[in-house]
Amino acid sequence: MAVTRRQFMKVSAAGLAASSVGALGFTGAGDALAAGVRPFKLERATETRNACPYCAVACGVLIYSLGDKSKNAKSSIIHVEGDPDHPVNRGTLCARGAASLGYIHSANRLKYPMHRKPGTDKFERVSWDFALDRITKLMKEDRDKNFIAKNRDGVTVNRWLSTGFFGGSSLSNEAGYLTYKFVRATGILGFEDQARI
Amino acid sequence: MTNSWNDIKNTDLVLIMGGNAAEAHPCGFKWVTEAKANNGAKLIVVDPRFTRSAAVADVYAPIRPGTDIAFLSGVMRYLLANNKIHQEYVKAYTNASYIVKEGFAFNDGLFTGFDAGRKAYVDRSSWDYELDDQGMAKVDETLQNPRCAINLLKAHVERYTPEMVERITGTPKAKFLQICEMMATTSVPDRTMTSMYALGWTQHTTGAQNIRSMAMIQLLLGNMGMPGGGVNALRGHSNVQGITDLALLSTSTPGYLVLPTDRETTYADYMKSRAFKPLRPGQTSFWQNYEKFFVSQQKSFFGAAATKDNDWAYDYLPKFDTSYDVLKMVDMMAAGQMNGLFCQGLNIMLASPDKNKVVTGLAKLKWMVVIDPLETETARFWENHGEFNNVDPKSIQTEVIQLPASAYAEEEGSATNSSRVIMWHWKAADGPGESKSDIEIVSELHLRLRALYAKDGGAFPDPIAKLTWNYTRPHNPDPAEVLKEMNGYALEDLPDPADPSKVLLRAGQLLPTFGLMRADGKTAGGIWIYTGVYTEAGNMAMRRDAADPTGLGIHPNWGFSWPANRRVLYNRASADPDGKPWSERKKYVWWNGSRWTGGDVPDYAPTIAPDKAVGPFIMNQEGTARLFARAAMPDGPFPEHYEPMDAYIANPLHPKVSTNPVVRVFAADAKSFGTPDKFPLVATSYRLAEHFHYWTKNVHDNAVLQPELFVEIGERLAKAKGIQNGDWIEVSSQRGAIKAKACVTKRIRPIMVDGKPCDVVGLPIHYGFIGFARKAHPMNILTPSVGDASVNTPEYKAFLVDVKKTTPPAQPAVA
Amino acid sequence: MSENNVVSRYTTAARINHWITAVSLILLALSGMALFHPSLYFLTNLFGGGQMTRAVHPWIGVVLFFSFLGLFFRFFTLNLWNRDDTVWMKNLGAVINDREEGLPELGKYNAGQKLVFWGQSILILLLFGSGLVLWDVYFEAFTSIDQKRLSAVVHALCAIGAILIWIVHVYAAIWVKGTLRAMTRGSVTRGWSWKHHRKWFRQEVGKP
Amino acid sequence: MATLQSLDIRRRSASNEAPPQIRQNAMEVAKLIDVSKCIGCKACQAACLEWNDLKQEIGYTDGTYNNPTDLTPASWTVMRFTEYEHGDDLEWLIRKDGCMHCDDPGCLKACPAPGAIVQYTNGIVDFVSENCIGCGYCVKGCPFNVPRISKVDRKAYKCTLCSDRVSVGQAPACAKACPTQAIYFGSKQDMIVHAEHRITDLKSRGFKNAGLYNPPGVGGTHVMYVLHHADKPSLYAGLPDDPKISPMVGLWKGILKPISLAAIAFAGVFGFLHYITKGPNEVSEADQRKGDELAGGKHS
Repeated sequence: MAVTRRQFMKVSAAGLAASSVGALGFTGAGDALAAGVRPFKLERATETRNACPYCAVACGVLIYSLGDKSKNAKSSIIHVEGDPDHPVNRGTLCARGAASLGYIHSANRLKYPMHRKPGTDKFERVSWDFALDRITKLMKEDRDKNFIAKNRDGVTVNRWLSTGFFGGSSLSNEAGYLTYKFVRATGILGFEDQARI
Repeated sequence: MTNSWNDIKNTDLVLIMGGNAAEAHPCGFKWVTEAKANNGAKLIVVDPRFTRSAAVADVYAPIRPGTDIAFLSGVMRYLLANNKIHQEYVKAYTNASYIVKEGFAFNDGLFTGFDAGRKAYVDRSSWDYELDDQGMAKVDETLQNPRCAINLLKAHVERYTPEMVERITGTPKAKFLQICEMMATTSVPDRTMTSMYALGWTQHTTGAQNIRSMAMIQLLLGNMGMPGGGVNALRGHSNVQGITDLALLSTSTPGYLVLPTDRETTYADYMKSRAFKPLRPGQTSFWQNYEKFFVSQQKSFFGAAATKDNDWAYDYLPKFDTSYDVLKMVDMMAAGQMNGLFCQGLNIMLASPDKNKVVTGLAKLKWMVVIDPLETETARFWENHGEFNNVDPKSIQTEVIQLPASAYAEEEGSATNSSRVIMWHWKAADGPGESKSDIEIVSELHLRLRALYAKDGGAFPDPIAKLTWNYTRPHNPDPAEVLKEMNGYALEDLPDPADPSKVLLRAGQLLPTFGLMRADGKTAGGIWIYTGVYTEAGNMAMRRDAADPTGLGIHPNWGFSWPANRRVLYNRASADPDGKPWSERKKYVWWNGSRWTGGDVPDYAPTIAPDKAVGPFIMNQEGTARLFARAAMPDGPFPEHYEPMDAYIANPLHPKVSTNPVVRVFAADAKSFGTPDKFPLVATSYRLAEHFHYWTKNVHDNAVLQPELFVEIGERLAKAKGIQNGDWIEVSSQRGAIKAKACVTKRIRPIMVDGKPCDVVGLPIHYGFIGFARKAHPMNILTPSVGDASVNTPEYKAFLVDVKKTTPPAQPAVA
Repeated sequence: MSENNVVSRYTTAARINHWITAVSLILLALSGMALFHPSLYFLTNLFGGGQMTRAVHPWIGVVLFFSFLGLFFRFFTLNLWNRDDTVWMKNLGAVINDREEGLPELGKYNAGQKLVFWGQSILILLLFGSGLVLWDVYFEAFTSIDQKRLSAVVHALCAIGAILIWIVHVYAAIWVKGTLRAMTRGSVTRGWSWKHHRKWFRQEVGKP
Repeated sequence: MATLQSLDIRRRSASNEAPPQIRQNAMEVAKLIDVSKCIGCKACQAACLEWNDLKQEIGYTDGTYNNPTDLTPASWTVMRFTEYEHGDDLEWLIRKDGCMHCDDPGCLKACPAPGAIVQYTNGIVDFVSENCIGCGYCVKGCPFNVPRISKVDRKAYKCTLCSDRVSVGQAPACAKACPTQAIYFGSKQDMIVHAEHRITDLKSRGFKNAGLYNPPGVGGTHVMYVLHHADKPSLYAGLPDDPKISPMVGLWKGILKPISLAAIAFAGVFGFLHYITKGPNEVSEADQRKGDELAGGKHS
């Protein structure tokens, strides 16, 4: 085309002006130039510094939650994004970290202690007290029965082999340390985490 | 990681081999792209598949899974043959010049001392140096003695010619040599290479030796302790480093101390084998301090109950006869030798190899406790999910208790990343429903168990009854209080040894450094390497000063990097023996005439002058790094290529000893290995950028980004089998079979191995029958239950399979 | 045939059919123009806003298409071209100036009406076809974006054509007095018939 | 950064109203997508879904890494993976697809609903859902095949360049998340300068045709690519080599509009003039008589 875009627009504009006589007065100048940008949703959300739960880059994350932690506002997490101050990730996140809000609010999060009786095909909700008492009872039964104080050579070994403990690798150090103390004190040797696998 | 994520930006060459950083650690991989963009660095990727790391690499080379040692030994041969090593560094900082005992030899795939009956190197006495009458290792500074470690190494790797490398690994010779040349460019003092690896190296029967091979290359090139250098393990879980440090491992205690074995019948025996004396004059041999760390730890655990008289409660610790690692426990479960099991955030049903064996084992348990923030396959192993988990709940008598744990966002505490940096995180909201933090759950279990023993007595209750749990809120201790205990504190006033009239630390004060730990019971500290994280100055893990004064990515006031806030390990080696930086460009830590200085905390006693000739590798008895590993590895002082247990070919180097001779194979698994006549394809498992292990199939958006299990196969294989993109195919191994959709790709090309084309099959691990992603057969149905000879990490990365076209799986009636 | 002084021209069914078509066409023109030119966007208010206008326009189009199809089959034989039409067309100037005396006697439709008929037939067919291509709610998947772009141009051009023809059609009905009642009451006067469609009138008279 | 926050309107779909022309110096922003640094990790996709509260349906794999397989009303950006084999070499070209924020946006040109598409002075082209009528004309106007119409609410959706974030001085969610700085965000000028550095680096690594994709056919874009093969954009999953607003759309949304209205007006005016000059065409007495005669001599 010989006409440039600009010229073309001028021509169009002229034609338009000429042809829109009948429409004058109807073009709603009132709503004309307002355009709604979606409001920035974090404006006054509470920001909490945390670390991504997935890989061992352990990127810094900012967790935004509803409410200002005042007495009558229940915090609920609405957004997660990278912590720009964190020297390693510098605000970036990968596909897992960037979607971790979906982990926090996953419909598959566990909410209540559940109990599956032998031979049944379902979990039933139980109280924490029931669950914890039941577990410690089962532990004690097995430990008292199968604890090995001395090996065949008469050496004190104080070990318990018939119960094992697979620990998480996404626990905090403090949770890990307490787990270590709790488990080792019982004499369990079958004690592992994700590090080896 | 010996170095840090940020330090990668200082490098000139990145080798990603045995890992796939771009997909598994995208935000850490950022520092590779930074090095490329701002430092002119080149990126080499060696991988069986053309991965997303390879997509941005300067050079990509394919390799047959499980042959990394052949490749790396070939590199060592190239470097030594072409004299592309950092001579002065190798001579001063490694055991290159140490003279190895006459008895040591390597013949037909076996080192000396092999006991064929026990399948172990029972007698490793020859794997050591000639010692002089002082008990010091003999050396030949001229390197002329043929028994010098470096000369033995030369002889050992001589067999790994480029032709042999190509024959074993399938890497085309030209590509291999190109990579050798690129790596060789970093043997000069002002250039470094970094190695980034992950499970691609560890998950082999030769896993530890894979990494050792790389460490040796880095030593030959003079890249250890250097900015932009090192051997960097890119670890998997957010706090797997911390949990490893804390020894949630069968035979360890926190801080890389070791539990006693039942051969160490007394505390004295135990200590005797820990106190590593220097093997060269004047060396630090830092493990000489072992007892200080051990006693402080016992004081932390058992408080007043650990006394000198009861050998610091030595008998409160269980003694091990063998490693009760994951594979061993699964084997015991399957053999009906276990009654109870806890799974705290570990989905063992998918995470352990040979899923069918795992399920058999779980079904034989009397009870299982699952503590997790999410639904897992493990918690529901008894539930029928059609062909994805075809079990009969009625026949499974395992009692299961599932406890809801809160997640990271819902609790505060510290975690240690792959760079060993301990960082604090804060709580943003409560967890859902009645979920509780792991701290609270574990505390409740301990206190209730303790109460039961207090009430009823029972088997050896002492360690439970005496365990320190004197927290302000015992049922839900404050993490800060726990971190203080881990850091350690003085139990009594500590006098200054230089001036007894002065007190270094008052009773109750937090230890600023593990240097103050004592073996006399006057200090407590749960994990010595963390000492300094919480001092009288406050919680160092909370520090958030992102400043980087040197511009080298050290960030010294961000969190706390163990040990002693050191960011690059062995950094004394960044300076020459005279204490001057090897080059201005790679200046990191140096001697300023009176002390060691630089941007980082020196990995060295700060005031020992260079002329004292104390080696930089202070944790070793020699003060130098080991090209020859002595008896530290169960499968040899030098790495050697052995075929994976599912062996694709007979080992061309020594067909009679084709696979690693000292691998532990359980009797139950003896017949579980595949052979190439039935399973002619080499498979490897891997992770995808879109998913994290087995968690994110429970996250909607991640399920959107990779919704369904697929299997990657090359075009040649697809054509031969009549498979189109998106077809359902069956992948089978000696252990079982799965169905998955075919992803036919140009990114896997057949490679020539031992004269014939070898097709590789890629299997992502992330899918199961729980979650929002499409239900799938757990991929670990296929993997062999056998582990690395050193640490028993399962061989997920190299096994044999076959593929064929099939029909879609039947979807279970109930979703 | 006729009773009293008028001549029956359209049956009730034909008239209903016509008016459905007419109303549809007007609504289509209004809604179409509303979406065609920003100055006329205010017309969307007649249909309950932009979304509604966009939604109902194609449905009205469907009504129009089938309604017009009825008209087409009803009248297409009467609109076949003949020699007289050619003569009439050659004297269009005389027609416009209301000097039809010298022209041949006409059947039910003059050449102008026939052109309106065939013009609208072709344009409505094209509008319907291109409209389907643009009707993304149901037919998005069947055509490429380039085909949709072409259809948009065709649709717009045809619509303008159809509107212009419609203007001629309506103006003719207004200008030629006595025409309108053919479509309102179904009959025309004898004088009108004599003047405008004498041949048809003769046929009507000749019917038993 | 104040100018980045200015979201004054430069253009508005289907509007005769001229936007304010006084503020001319607003900083134009741009997102630079460096394909040579992209690892296809889909962090941008995840960040986009999360930030914009989009709930994309979970699909199936089609045997590629493309998931979702195409842009949808709830997936405003997707990675497109292309295995490009040449000789013995293989490249895995990974392109983040999504709205290019054209300087001369075809969608805006095609849109019939006033204010449903706006272009801010900073260059962002944004869909204003409340004004959208779901006609799909934007789809036809777009040279990059980007907008998608929701089956739920029949409104058009695409990348907003996170106009909500940019309006408060933040980078778009995808750019912030991108682990490797393959997505970079800033002023368009800065992005062009940065691209030049990247191109120099790529050329030093043997990509002699490396270049910037900022196609002039649409007046340049506010989402630009650094390509290793800028001579062949179509290698990257069909990125148009020389995108332009289709001439069809130009015709339809350009000259046709005034001409059509003029033609209609002309027809109306002509009829009116004809009527007032010629008067109505009426049946004369004589005609009436002759008609009656023909009908049988009856009188009215």
